[in-house]
Parts: sequence; C-alpha cells; structure tokens
Amino acid sequence: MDAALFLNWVRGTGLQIAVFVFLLGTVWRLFEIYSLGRKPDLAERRHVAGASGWHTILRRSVPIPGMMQRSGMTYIAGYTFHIGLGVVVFLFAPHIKLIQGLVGLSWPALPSQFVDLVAVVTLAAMLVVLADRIMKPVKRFLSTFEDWFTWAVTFLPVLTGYFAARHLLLPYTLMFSLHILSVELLLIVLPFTKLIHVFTVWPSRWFNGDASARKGVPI
Amino acid sequence: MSAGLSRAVNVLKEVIDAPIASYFNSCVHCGLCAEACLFYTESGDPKYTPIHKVEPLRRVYEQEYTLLGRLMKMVGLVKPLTDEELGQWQELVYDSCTMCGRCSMVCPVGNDIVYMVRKLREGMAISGHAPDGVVAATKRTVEIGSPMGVKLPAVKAQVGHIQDDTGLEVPMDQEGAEYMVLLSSMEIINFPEYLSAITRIMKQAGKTWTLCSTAFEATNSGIQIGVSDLARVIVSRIVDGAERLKVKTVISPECGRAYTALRWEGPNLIGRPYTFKVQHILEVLDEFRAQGLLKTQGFEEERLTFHDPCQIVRRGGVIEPQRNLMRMVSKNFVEMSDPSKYNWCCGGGGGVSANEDAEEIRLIAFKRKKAQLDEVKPDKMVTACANCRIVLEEGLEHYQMDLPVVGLTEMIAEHLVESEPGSQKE
Amino acid sequence: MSEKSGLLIENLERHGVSRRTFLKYCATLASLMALPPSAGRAFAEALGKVTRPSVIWLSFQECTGCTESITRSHAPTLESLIFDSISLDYHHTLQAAAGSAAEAARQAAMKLNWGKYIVVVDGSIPMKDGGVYSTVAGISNHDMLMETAKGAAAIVSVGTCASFGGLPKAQPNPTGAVPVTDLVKDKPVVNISGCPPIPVAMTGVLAHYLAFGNLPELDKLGRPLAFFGETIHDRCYRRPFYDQGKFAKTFDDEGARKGWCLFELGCKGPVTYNACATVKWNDGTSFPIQSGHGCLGCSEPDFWDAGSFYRALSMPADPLKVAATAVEIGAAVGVAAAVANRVRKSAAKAGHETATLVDIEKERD
Amino acid sequence: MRISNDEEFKAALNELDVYQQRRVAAAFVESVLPLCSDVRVNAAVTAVKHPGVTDVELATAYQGANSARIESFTQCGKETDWLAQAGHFVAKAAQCCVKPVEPGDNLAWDAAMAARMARACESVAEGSGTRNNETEKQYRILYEHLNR
Repeated sequence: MDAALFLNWVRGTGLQIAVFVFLLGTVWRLFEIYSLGRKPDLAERRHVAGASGWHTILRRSVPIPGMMQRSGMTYIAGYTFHIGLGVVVFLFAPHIKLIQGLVGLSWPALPSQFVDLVAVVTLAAMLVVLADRIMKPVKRFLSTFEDWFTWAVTFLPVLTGYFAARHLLLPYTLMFSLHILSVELLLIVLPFTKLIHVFTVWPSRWFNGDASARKGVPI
Repeated sequence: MSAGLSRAVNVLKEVIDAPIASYFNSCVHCGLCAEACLFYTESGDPKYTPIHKVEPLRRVYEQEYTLLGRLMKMVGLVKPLTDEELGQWQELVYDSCTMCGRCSMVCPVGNDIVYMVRKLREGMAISGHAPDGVVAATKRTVEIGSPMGVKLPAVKAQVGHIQDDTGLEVPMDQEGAEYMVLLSSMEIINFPEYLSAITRIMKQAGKTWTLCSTAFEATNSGIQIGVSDLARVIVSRIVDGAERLKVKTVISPECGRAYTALRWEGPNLIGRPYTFKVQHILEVLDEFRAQGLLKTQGFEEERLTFHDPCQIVRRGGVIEPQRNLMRMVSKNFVEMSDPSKYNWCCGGGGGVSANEDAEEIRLIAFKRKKAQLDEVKPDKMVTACANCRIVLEEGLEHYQMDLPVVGLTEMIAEHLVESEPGSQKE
Repeated sequence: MSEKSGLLIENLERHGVSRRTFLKYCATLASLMALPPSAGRAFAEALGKVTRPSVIWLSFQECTGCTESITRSHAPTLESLIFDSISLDYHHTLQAAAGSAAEAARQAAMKLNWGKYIVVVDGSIPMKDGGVYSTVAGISNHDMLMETAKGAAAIVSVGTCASFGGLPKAQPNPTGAVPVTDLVKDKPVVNISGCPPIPVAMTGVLAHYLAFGNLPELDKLGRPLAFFGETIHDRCYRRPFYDQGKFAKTFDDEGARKGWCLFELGCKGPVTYNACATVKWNDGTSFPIQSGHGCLGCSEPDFWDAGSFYRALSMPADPLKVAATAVEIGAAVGVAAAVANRVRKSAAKAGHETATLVDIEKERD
Repeated sequence: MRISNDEEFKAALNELDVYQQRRVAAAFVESVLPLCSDVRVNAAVTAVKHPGVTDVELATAYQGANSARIESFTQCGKETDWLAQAGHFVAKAAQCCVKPVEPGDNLAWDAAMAARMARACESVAEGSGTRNNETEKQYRILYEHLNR
C-alpha cells in the first residue's frame, strides 16, 4: 500500500466512512439527548433586562469575577486552544478550499505563515492543558480514560496538520494521509464522547441561563 | 436490586430530562465547578467537586436513557448503581452541598449542577439515604406543620407577646387581606423581632395583612430532602390557606429555602400557577419604599456589609431590593467581594445546618465567609435569612470573630419613623 | 546482426562527437544522478570501452508514447547517439523486420547474448482470459515476457504502464492489466515511471548499468532515486507562491498569468515523485507546471484513479455523497432511541409510588 | 411616678445612664434567671451587679453571655424545647446587660424584651396560655430602682 494509494483511500473511502459515522452518530445522539423533553415551568416568570438563555450562551464564555485568580490557567490555555482550533480549521486556505468544495461556502483566508504560528500556539496550549489535567488534583480526580483519549484525538490532527503543511518529518503524501486519518478518527469518536459538547454546549448554556433568567438572575 | 434502590432508580428515571441529558453530555471534566464550591475551596478535597456529587445520576442516565449505555450495561462493561454507592454519596449530596448554585453559575459549558443535585436527592431520599436531621425535620413538617415542631399555640404566644410590645394588633385569619404573612420556625422561635417588625411596618404602610392559622409555616423541608411528593403536601397547605383567605399576595419571610420552595417550585409541585402573587419580604419592603409608604429616620453609623442568602439572591432573583433598603438606613454600607448573585454561601443552607453529620465540614466551609469578612472588616453584618443568621453567628463564634449579625427587616423596623404619638402605644 | 558492435567511443567519433564532449556529457550525467564527480570519469572510461549491449524492447499494452518520448530528439542530442551505441535488437516500431523475421531476430539476439541482454518492457501485461487481449505473433504478452526474461540480465520497465499498470489498469481494468513487477520476481527490475517518462531517466539508468554493471539505487517502488527521489512540489519553482498562499483560481485569472501556484487547480505536484521540475522536458525547455498546467502525478501508481486532475489535492473524493443516508439512518436510530426513552420514562412515571414519611426513614428503623 | 405602659417604661429606661441601665437590666434578667442554667449567664449578671465592675470584666462577661446565647439557639430543623429556648432568651437578656454600648442603643429595654420572651417561652412550654405578668413585674422593678 504505497503512500499515494493510502492517501487516495484515506481521502476517499476513509473520509466517507468517517463522515458517515460522524453524521449518523451526531444526529442519533442529539435526538436521543433532547427527546427526553423539558417540563414547562409554571412559576410566574420575572422579566429582567439582560437575563435570558441567549445572553447566557454568550456571557458564559466570560469567567465571573474571582475565577481567573482561582484557575486562570484553565481559562487562558483552554480558550487559546479553542480559538486556535477555530482559526486553524476555518481560516486556513486549504481548509476553506475543502469547505468550498463540499458546501460551496467560501471566505477569505489568513496567510499560511500566520496560521502555522497559530497552530504552534494551539499545540502548546493543548500541552499546557494536558499538564494541568495531570497536575491539578481536581482534574486528575475527575479524569477518566475518555478525557485522555479525547485530548489525544484532538491533538493529533493539529500536529499532523502542522507537519503536513510545513512538509516536515515524513514525506508529504504520508503525513497528509496521517493528518486526514487523524481527522477521521476525531470525526468518528466525536458523537460518542464528551467531544459532543461541541453541539450540546449551546443548548446546555441556554437551559442553564433560562432557568436563572426566569428568576430574574442574569448569569 | 433492593427495593430501596429500585425505587431510587425509578424516581431518577422520572426526573431525568433533556437538560440533564444535555449537561451530562457536555461535561468536559474541567474541574471549574470545584473552584466555585466553598466545600472544595476550603477543604481542598477533590471529592467535593460538584459534578462528582451527581455521579450516581449520571450513571442512571447513561444506563437507562442511552442506547450505548444500556448495551454496555447488558454486556457488563459498566457497573449498575448499587445501594451501597448511594449510601456513600449521601455525604456528598447532603452534608457538603447547600444547593447554593454557585457551580451552575460558573460551569463553562453551562451545566446546571445544582438542578441535578436537587433531582438526585429525589432518588437518595426515597431509598432512605437522607441524613437523620433532615429526615426528622421533614417528618415534623409533614406531621406537626413545622420542621421544629412549632404548633399554633406557640405562634399565638409570640403573637400575644408582640401585641403587648408594639401595642398593635397581629391579625389572624383575616379574609380578604391584601398580604398573607408567613413565618419560618426559626423566626417564630429564635427571632420574634421579625414578626414585630412586620407588624409595625404594615401599620405604617397602612396595608391590610394577616397570618393564617392553618399555614403559618413557610419553610418546605420536602425540597431540602428532595421528595417532591412531600414538598407538594407542605406547599399545598400554604396555597389552600391563601386561597381560602383570598389574599392578593403571600409574603415569604426572611428564609431562603422557604422562598425558592414557595415562589419557584410550588406551582410546578401542585401542577398549576398560583391564583395569588408570592413576594419575598424584601421585595415588599422595597415596593413600600418606592411607593413612599416606608418612612425611616436616622442612619446606622457603623460600617455595614450585607450577606446575600443564596436561595433569595442567586437562586431567587431578589437582588436590588436589599441594596435599596440598606442604603435607606445606612450611610456606610460596604459590599463584600463577590457580592449579590456572585455571593458565597454561609455553608448552612439546603438542609446542611439541620444535619449533624455535616457539622465539621460546614465549619471548614465557613472559612470562605470568614475570608470575605476579614477583607471587608465590617462592624455589623446584615442578612435576610434566619438560617443564615444562626449559621453565620455559629461560624463567627467558632472562629472567635466578634461581629453582630442582624436581620434587614428588623433593622429597617428599628429606624421606622414613629407615627403620630398617642395613636400607637409604643 | 549487430555489425556496428565496435566500441562506443569509436562510434561517437565516427558521428563527429569529440572525446571532450563525451567527457562533459558523462560529468553532467553523473551530477544529475547525484553521483560524486569522480563517477563522471568512471562513466567516461566504462562507457568508452563497453561493447554495445543487446537490448530487447518488448512492447505490450502501450500507446508508443514512451517510445516517442525516448526517441524524441529535436536536435542531434547525445541520447539518440547513445541509442546508436546500444544494439537495439528488437523494437516493433523502430526495426525494419516484421512478422516471423522479427521474431527470429529476437530469438537470435537472446541466444547470442543469453544472460547479458537487457529487456526493456513498454506497456502493461493483460492477464484476463489468458492474456488474449494483447499478443505478438500469436504469443501472449505474458508468455513472451516470461520467456524473454529468463535470459535477461536486467529488466527495465519503461513508463507507468509497465511500472504500475498505467492506463490499461485504470478502473475498471477490463484486460486485467498488471505491471512487470507482478510477474517477474527473480530478476532485478527497474521501474522508470512517468506517462511518458523523462528521456534522460532512461539513458541515465542504462548508462549506470553499462558503466557499473548494476542498477542504480531504487526507491520503494523500484524507481531510480536519482530521478524519483523528490516530489515535483519540493523542486517546483512556484513553491514560494504556495508558501505565501498565493494560488491561481482559474487557468486564465490574474494569479495564473503571474505564475502563481496551481494547487487549487488540482496540481498533484506535492504527491508525485519525478524529476520534471529539475530536468524538465524537450531538452530542458519546460515542464507541465511551467507551461501553466498542474502536474497530473503521472509517475505515481493508479494516478488515473486518484480523483479529478483539476480537483485540489486537499479536496476529498466526495464524502458528502454519504451524508444524506447517514443523516437518515442517524435520524431513524435517534427516533428509535427517543421513543424508547419516552416509553421508559412514562413507564417510570406510571410506576411511581407516592413517597411517604415511611420511605424516607426506612433505613433508620 | 407610676409606670403604666411600655411607652413610659421605655422612656424612663432611656433616661437612665449606661451604668444605671445595666443594673436595671440585670434586675430584669434576675427575675427570669431560674429559666437558664448556663453558668456564664449567672456570671454576667453577678459581674454587672458588682459596683466597681471594670470594662474588662464587662467584656469577658459579654464574651461568655454571647457564647451562651449562640450555643443555645434552637438548631434549625431540631425539635423545639421551649424551656431551653427560654434559657436562650435569658442568655440574650444577660448579653444585653453587658454588651458594649452603641449610640441609640437602649440596653435595658432590649434586656426587658428578651426577658419577657423568656417568660413567654416558658408559658408555651407549660401550655399555660400567653398571659403572664412579667411586664408588670418589670414595671415594679424599675419603679423600685428609681425610688430606692
């Protein structure tokens, strides 16, 4: 199985399998989660400006006073790698080309060198987050196999993507294939692990925000 | 599976809903909820991490409401919940959780963890895993009508005493009154000043009000222990009493849990909206102030700070009234760090103060409040929850801090403008 | 048969090629093949002395493109002269003889130089239905190859067809075409892929074999590393545009006119190993990318099936093709799970026994 | 000057200086002292009655009385023992006697109220209706104190 053939498979059937499992799993799990319904709240609602589920979806990204001092690392490293992932995936020329090929949408890209820098920062931030999860007693106490596994599954695509883009370490064809393969692994496991928080975080924040907003408390 | 456990799992299956499912799927084990929970921050023990406290609920959700979960249970990949585990979790779900809601406010993925603790308690209590203190209190509330066994004669005695003091009449069972005042046992027993304050304020505001002989108790131990069926029985008394007396508004007293139980959980317990309004006493006083019906004189000179009871402020939504009222009678009102909705709990709410096993961890948790007070150095602390007051005083006593704690309503009453002399025996 | 069997160096002088030119050629060839300068002199001595080896050129399922390329000579280049120096004993297109005479020539050449001649294979070998799809003088390509290969010193597969199966092997591969390496296992085989391959790659390998008596260093796919060691992308003169993210969007837009990278127009440079970017074609004139068209990846196996030549490398085949079915099945499973949840939840509600004081203090008594 | 209602009672108490107020308050506490068995409360009352009581002694007495008061709160959710609760109010009354004075405070009046509450708790405990004569008793105590 030489490199070009491997790339063809990975880019062809491999990706089709991954997208298939990803879409199937996500739709299935979202149905399964949100089909459990939510009883309407009969208590008389309070109307306070700035208090609603929608506000919380945005506001919850901002740490409340005092939390930065308590665990700034979680916030800083956490947001760095989340934003980094966003930039690398959605503002990198080849990725935009990929998306355009799939759904026809396109938008201007950032220069490749800048995205490379962001990729490096993202990798660093993820390593910091990993170290934090190992060192902090609470995080280690909470961590299950899934936490380490999903970390690796998210880290690999960025790593292989960076090496492929810079044509480093392995021949391009092989590294590029490994990059797509790691993205496929990410797509396949996403709906069945905590990575599904990509989708469920927004309704969760909305439910939380709405429950408090009904009482007139904007959190 | 023992009878208790099957009842527990069945109840949990009833209460698990889409939000809970969404929360369990969103949790990324980041540990931030622990940083917001005073039981962890002051003890440093990771087991007090809020999301860990609802682990049994997560297990039931995963093994009952997800295809993969059920499959894994069938093939033995995951262990079903055991009665013994529920027993182990009693310490986490009751002793070290006041349901203050700070974790829900901080969770970056938006998990409402306190909502889940409230639901998990339904399963814990029904299978006999609730602390003795809380069980006894609930038993007394259901059988006698008050968690501390206060019966009507005792209330009448207090009323008699207050009528002598204030020279004002404390109406009882007055049909058609505008306000129906409820009391919490703590106030009847430990802080009679509350009722006398209400009496004088109502007089000055010129509002008709009444107590209700069949529903004088405001607190709802059913919510604390987590048994909605019992909570329904308890809250129905208030609803029936209010509807019998055809009052417009029921006033929840200076007690955190009474307010959340009556104002926010009540309608859902009885399955229909109320035909009357429910307001916390602070909301009523603030309205009087706004309508100019509450005339006070003089100002407290000392440096005052306000402890925001969780169930009233963050979980209840009464945020501004207390500040307006404080500014009415104090020139030197200083906010603690992390005030109002960000407040830190006194450590005694949600049934923790009624639970002897929680004594030790509660005093450890109080260090958070001590740190806040050391920072702001007040001369006097004001709050609006009878339970908070006692928990705070015990905490201050334990840490040799000499700081008087006063109820806000009581303090307002002390500054009431004496109405025209002679018309009211003082 | 091979009356011109004199020494190579004598031949060259007869054709007006001075010794100095010949030495210069050997030096460039050595540097091209990344050999040390000393190899240049070794080339010169060896090539000078070598008697012209016998070469049997077997043409199977091929389009004669390789032959065109290899014999193309705009000017009297040395490549063609070198060919004069090898005894091309059997080549359908080039030889005068035909029919049974041609076959007889081949048999004679084999007998005369048994064990020393080189077999050059052009085109893939059909295996389906007993190889009936391509025969020479009634003999199937497969049989001819196996028979000829027995006495060969080495086999050189010329072009992607012989090396990897090429066009005949492309989907659906009606003739069951296979490359040489699938059949000949016991002889050293050199694959000079490309559709067609670069002329100098051909002569380079021959010269190396003539001079040193062995084959040059090969990569995993049996291709000489000297010519197939790096990708077109690595040596492409437009690489800086790729690095700056400057891509031509269409073949005649402003970017294309400015010679920007053709990545987005399907260039397969990054995944193709060949020497086009350095050696170039038509005596160093140009190569596909320089002429404004993306590289097709013709020196890689199954490049015909690797998706459209005009779809960017980063473009997957068509993953969304499965999207619809995936969502449908997902929804079906989801709804099934939803119904199951609803049923279980209402069952739990139905089975609800109103809690009493006794329940909550059960553990106590 | 007969005292017949709380208004006059409070006004009269207000006129007294702090030292006088403490002594009258102590008298009020003494009338309900049997309801409380906490030694710190008795110590506070004796300390206040002692003529040459110093501020330091007052402060320590305050500490003791205050702790007695806090420890005797009826714990949330516990069965109410009205007699013990009466003891709590006696402790509260004693605390009022010895607490550091703040502007606008009326120590004696607070002590009187707390003492009355103690008596009310006792009547609840014995179920003997709400009427008790503690108020008149306090008027007499003040009257005797004023006219000694």
